[in-house]
Amino acid sequence: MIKGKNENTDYLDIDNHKIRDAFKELPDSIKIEMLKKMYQIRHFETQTEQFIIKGQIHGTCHLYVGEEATAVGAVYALNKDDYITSTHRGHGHCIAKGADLKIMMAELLGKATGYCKGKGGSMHIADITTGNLGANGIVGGSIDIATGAALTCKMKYKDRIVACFFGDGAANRGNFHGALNLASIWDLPIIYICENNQYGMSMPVKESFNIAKISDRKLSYNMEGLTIDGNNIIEVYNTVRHFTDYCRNGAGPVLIECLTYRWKGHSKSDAQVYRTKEEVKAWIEKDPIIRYKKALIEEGIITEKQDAEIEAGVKEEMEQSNKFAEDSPFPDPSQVQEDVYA
Amino acid sequence: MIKGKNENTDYLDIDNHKIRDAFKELPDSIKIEMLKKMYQIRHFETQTEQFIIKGQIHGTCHLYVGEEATAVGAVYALNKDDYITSTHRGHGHCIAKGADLKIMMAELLGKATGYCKGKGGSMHIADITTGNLGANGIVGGSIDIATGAALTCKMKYKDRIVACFFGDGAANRGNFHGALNLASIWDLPIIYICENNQYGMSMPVKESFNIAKISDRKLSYNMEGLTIDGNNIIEVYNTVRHFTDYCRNGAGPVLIECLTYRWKGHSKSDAQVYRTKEEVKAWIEKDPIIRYKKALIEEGIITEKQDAEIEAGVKEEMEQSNKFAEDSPFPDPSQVQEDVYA
Amino acid sequence: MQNKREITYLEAIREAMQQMMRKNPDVFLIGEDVAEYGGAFGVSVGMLEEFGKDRVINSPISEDALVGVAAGSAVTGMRPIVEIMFSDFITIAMDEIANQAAKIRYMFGGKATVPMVLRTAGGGGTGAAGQHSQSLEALVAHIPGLKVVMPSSPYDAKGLLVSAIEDDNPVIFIEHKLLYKNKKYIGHVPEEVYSIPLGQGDIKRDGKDITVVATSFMVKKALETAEALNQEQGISCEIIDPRTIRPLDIDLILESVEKTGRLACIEEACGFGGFMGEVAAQVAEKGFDFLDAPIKRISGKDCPVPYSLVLENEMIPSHERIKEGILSIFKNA
Amino acid sequence: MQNKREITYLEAIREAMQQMMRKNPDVFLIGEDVAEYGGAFGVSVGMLEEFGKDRVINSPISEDALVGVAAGSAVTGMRPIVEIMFSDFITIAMDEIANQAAKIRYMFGGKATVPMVLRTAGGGGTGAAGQHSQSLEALVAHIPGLKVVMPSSPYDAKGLLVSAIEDDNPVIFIEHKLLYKNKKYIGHVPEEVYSIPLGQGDIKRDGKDITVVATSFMVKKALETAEALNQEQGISCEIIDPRTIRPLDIDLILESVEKTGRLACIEEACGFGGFMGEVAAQVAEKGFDFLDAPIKRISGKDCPVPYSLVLENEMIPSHERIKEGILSIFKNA
Ligand SMILES: Cc1ncc(C[n+]2csc(CCOP(=O)(O)OP(=O)(O)O)c2C)c(N)n1
Ligand SMILES: Cc1ncc(C[n+]2csc(CCOP(=O)(O)OP(=O)(O)O)c2C)c(N)n1
Ligand SMILES: [Mg+2]
Ligand SMILES: [Mg+2]
Repeated sequence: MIKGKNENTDYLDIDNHKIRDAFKELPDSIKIEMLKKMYQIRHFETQTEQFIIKGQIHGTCHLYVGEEATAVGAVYALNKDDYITSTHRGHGHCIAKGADLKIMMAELLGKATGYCKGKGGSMHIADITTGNLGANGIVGGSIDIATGAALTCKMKYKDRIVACFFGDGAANRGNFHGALNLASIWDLPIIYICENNQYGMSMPVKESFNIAKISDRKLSYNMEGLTIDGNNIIEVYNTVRHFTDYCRNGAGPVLIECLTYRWKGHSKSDAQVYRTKEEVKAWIEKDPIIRYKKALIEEGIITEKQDAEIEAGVKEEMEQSNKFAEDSPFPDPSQVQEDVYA
Repeated sequence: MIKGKNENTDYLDIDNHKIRDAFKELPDSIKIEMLKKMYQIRHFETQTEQFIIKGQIHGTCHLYVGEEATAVGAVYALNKDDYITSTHRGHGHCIAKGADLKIMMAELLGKATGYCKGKGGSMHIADITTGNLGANGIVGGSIDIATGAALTCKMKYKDRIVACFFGDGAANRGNFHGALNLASIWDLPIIYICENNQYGMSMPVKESFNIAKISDRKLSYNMEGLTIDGNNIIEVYNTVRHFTDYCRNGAGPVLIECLTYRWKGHSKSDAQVYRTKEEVKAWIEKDPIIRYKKALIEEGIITEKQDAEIEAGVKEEMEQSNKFAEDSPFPDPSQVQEDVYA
Repeated sequence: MQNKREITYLEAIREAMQQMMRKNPDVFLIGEDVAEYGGAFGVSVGMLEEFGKDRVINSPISEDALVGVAAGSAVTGMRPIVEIMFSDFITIAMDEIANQAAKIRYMFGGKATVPMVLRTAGGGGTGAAGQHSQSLEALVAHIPGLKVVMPSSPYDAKGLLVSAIEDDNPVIFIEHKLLYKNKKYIGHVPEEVYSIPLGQGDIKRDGKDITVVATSFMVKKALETAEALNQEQGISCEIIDPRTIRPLDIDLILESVEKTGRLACIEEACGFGGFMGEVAAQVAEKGFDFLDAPIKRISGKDCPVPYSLVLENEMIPSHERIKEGILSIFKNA
Repeated sequence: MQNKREITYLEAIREAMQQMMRKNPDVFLIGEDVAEYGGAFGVSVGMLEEFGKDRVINSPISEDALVGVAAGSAVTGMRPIVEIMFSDFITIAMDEIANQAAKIRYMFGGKATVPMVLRTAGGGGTGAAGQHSQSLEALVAHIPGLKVVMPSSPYDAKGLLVSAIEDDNPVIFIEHKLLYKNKKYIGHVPEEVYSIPLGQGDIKRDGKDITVVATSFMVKKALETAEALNQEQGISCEIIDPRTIRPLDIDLILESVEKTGRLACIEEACGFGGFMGEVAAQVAEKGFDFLDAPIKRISGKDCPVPYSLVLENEMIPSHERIKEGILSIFKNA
């Protein structure tokens, strides 16, 4: 399951990088927690979809189903006080970084108890207390913001680093270029994590890029980088973990491309004419949760039964979150002009 | 003088590219004309500096002295009906592409007879009739415009290509990234010519980039590219000429970096604290005009005397241009709101 | 009857593009997801099939380069229609719009033309929150060299888009998301190509007591409110839709104010620094003597567009707020 | 006498930055050529020497990323001052300014602050033509979440910049190139740190016949014109400099108009959709009954800023045009 394990060494060979297998050193409790987080994301999104269908969500949502390994693997490789920035497809990052499902769901339903008091919705959930600097409705919008956070780390919080998530589509934005260049000339402690889920809305990566690996854009900035299997949480964990040390030691920024796939349509209304059912099916077979679960069972860390219990627990938690969200009040219209200025 | 001439072949080895020595096939008259263009640029700029000192130029100007080989070498490799786009440091490109010195100088003096009727000045001279789509006051501003012109070529004028000049500083702009990506996925016939004159205003290339060669940014777009001696007009000519065929055949865009140097301050007011006199001196010793002139004399194409005559002729032409510009009337204030709309 | 055909706003826009693309091979459509997907709102659905991928071109997500490319292609002889998915994203291409496309002609001394149309979807009401719901027409209306169009009906949308495509200047064409498919707002649109001059306003409702200037979706809300006001209070509103806000048909507005003596301006955008400030200011300058009462602007509240429906409804001018605003003018006088 | 020290506008700005950077290690300066070069206009000359390259940071030419980086550093606890060389280039960073920095706090439900200052040089008169001479304050003034400052004197510049740096919101601080070094416009500036509240206008000249609202360099032209008008025609102008245009001290303006009954608005920006439209509209709404004559705006002409001096002088409001504009109000009444 782990790609290219080198004989007689502690290192894995991932995309020609020597990466230490740090995952194996994790306590079982954390390994299990990571599985639970993946289930939380999966079920949060499934529930969100239900609310959309039932018309209880006013705006649109971009679901992270199928990409869970990337967010969870990467975030678990960080320290608690490290920062992340997220995207329009942000629920996964947010949950991985420790957000409260109740408060998230309340936000999606536009309630006063939500993370943004109903002002932001799906595309703007942030949780500064857990180091989540926010989703962003502008594709690539958080790339330079994350880079600024990395500048703060360099200037002020020298033990912190930043993980910046963004999509393949975002890697063509102008600010991607400007920001990666700044990070490279200033040696900022930031890990750019490009979630290549094969499409930017309807635009296939093979049409919007002329290169085989998005991570090769590291060459424009002389930074480290590689392309990994974003559906393999252990590979994601190990790779990001490897580079957290690198960044924290001041060696500068890194560009990691995680190959993954979104199972659902781009947003609320997507007829998905741009891809085939077969393609989707093939990727569903690479379900990152099932793969990870199997690995944990194989290694004897959990049993099938325990796995079922974990999932059941998450479902139960979702029930409570839904109830909290549905029972919560809407914001008072009189608050509309609050929070514009500090 | 010509780098890496391969024994037994017709090819030159420039930055590991096999480039045909097309220069040697040029008729002498063209070779001489190229020298004359370089003198025109040099003396136009020298004269412009005089007008600045005398206070006859209202705005600022960015002088091209020292970089003549790049503009002339590149433009002479194009067909007459190919397009170019230029920069804030645009006099050189403009003259190379065939602009009339009189009309240019009139523009600098803010006269009604200038290229822009006094509305644009140094940073906005364009001459659509000679295929010069214009200087641009926004650093990098013409990169995407040039790319659009290349799209027109692909759609409509299939035998034309575009040469897009810009500085090292511009290669960090976001639109550089977006435009080169577009050109690469659409295989547009465009040659991006980065004039690396070592500084963007006061910012040294070695501080604003973390890579040794700006042309390596080709790797982000899977395009061809290389770094050449921008002070060697023969190398510039051969390289650009090589890639004009490549582009015209639909093989897509190219990124060429020309190493050169600006002798003068960045603009009107520049104390040049960011560089040493020694550095400037070392580059002045690589004067592209003297190098080319010597080569022509060595090859017996001109004599010292003929060279002196050419330069004298250019000086005489400048006298006339100055006179025309100085004698020309200012625009009538009543015309200020003309030309806003077609 | 064929000439009473009624279609949606979205269909009208698509038809204008299709007909102009059939007429002129230089016209093409370019933007994110405009091909297979048919654009985020489905405006270009079917156009890929008719015109092929050389004329209906998907772009990666780089609005700045995209608009620059459109400008460059326009300067060299093409007539691009570039679609920017949400009008909020014109901020990304603002240099290309305001410093390049708008100024090229002038700076070059009149020696170039930039015949491009930038189509984009503005406005809120969709729960898309702060970065996908703005009405940013003020940002482009301020820039000389641009023309700015904001159609409120299928008929206007088609006729104005035809003019925009035929125009030799860069035109920013701002559509409204809530108008696209709403059957309530379908309208008669002739099948043949016709054009409405840019710079010509339209009286959407005759009235005598007050002039109401409104743009885009607010025209609909104003019309609906005017009916209520007429029935409930006997107040007769004259509703003017400038249709193009640059150039602005100020004469039409002034004539109306001369008749009514009162002016209300309704816009979805945040009021502060919004476009209706320009309308109000021009009337306060040129039509001051016509005015019997203070001018009243009814605008989006001064905050980003919020997500939650209850807040969004509060931020964007509602029928209620429009009604109260208009009534307040009569109370004041 | 020490407390009558007179310095230039540029020196006042530099002093505010220096003093705030000495006080608070979280404050830093970042921008193109701000280090060795001292900024394109020399505002930060000497600051690299004092604060070192970790706090006076040169940026490559990528205004979008630069402003985004500033916003990101502000959200996480720094207080960046980012210099955008010419205000024309804010268009490049418009997404970061308007969609990110301005909205982060609101969209996050009030759970973040973005204490950053974006300093930039606006205005024409330098022969730098269309892309280096604009007055684009209207673009930012329209965006809730931003504050926008346009100081016209050394005293105001220092006090307002101190406030801007202390403010927990993104502040756009627009300086004027012609004020930087002109000895004619030096003024008294206390050496100690002091602040002027954002949102407080200032009466630059008392008068009784007409209220003249002007911003930035136009305050100087208005003052000079007012002297001439007083001497030549006996007209007494009250000149109000809002100093911050968002938030706008409309009360101060209304009080003055109540007294004078007349309003002229003077701005260097293109008039159409310009900020003074907002001022005029607000007075036409809230101060209508005070007005004895139509409001008059005197603005930049509706074209890009041209290069040639003769044209540039025609485009930008001149003393002559300001005078005629003011006089026309009296003729009209
Ligand atoms: C600047 C910008 N352009 C366009 C959009 C519309 N849009 C939203 S998501 C999306 C696709 C993003 O693709 P990618 O970055 O690969 O992320 P993914 O949705 O695949 O996770 C687009 C075009 C946007 N929100 N922002
Ligand atoms: C977008 C933008 N940012 C900043 C400037 C100010 N500026 C003018 S020229 C220049 C340096 C440009 O460097 P480079 O691209 O290397 O061209 P060079 O001047 O060296 O020829 C700068 C920063 C500008 N005109 N446009
Ligand atoms: Mg994607
Ligand atoms: Mg340079």
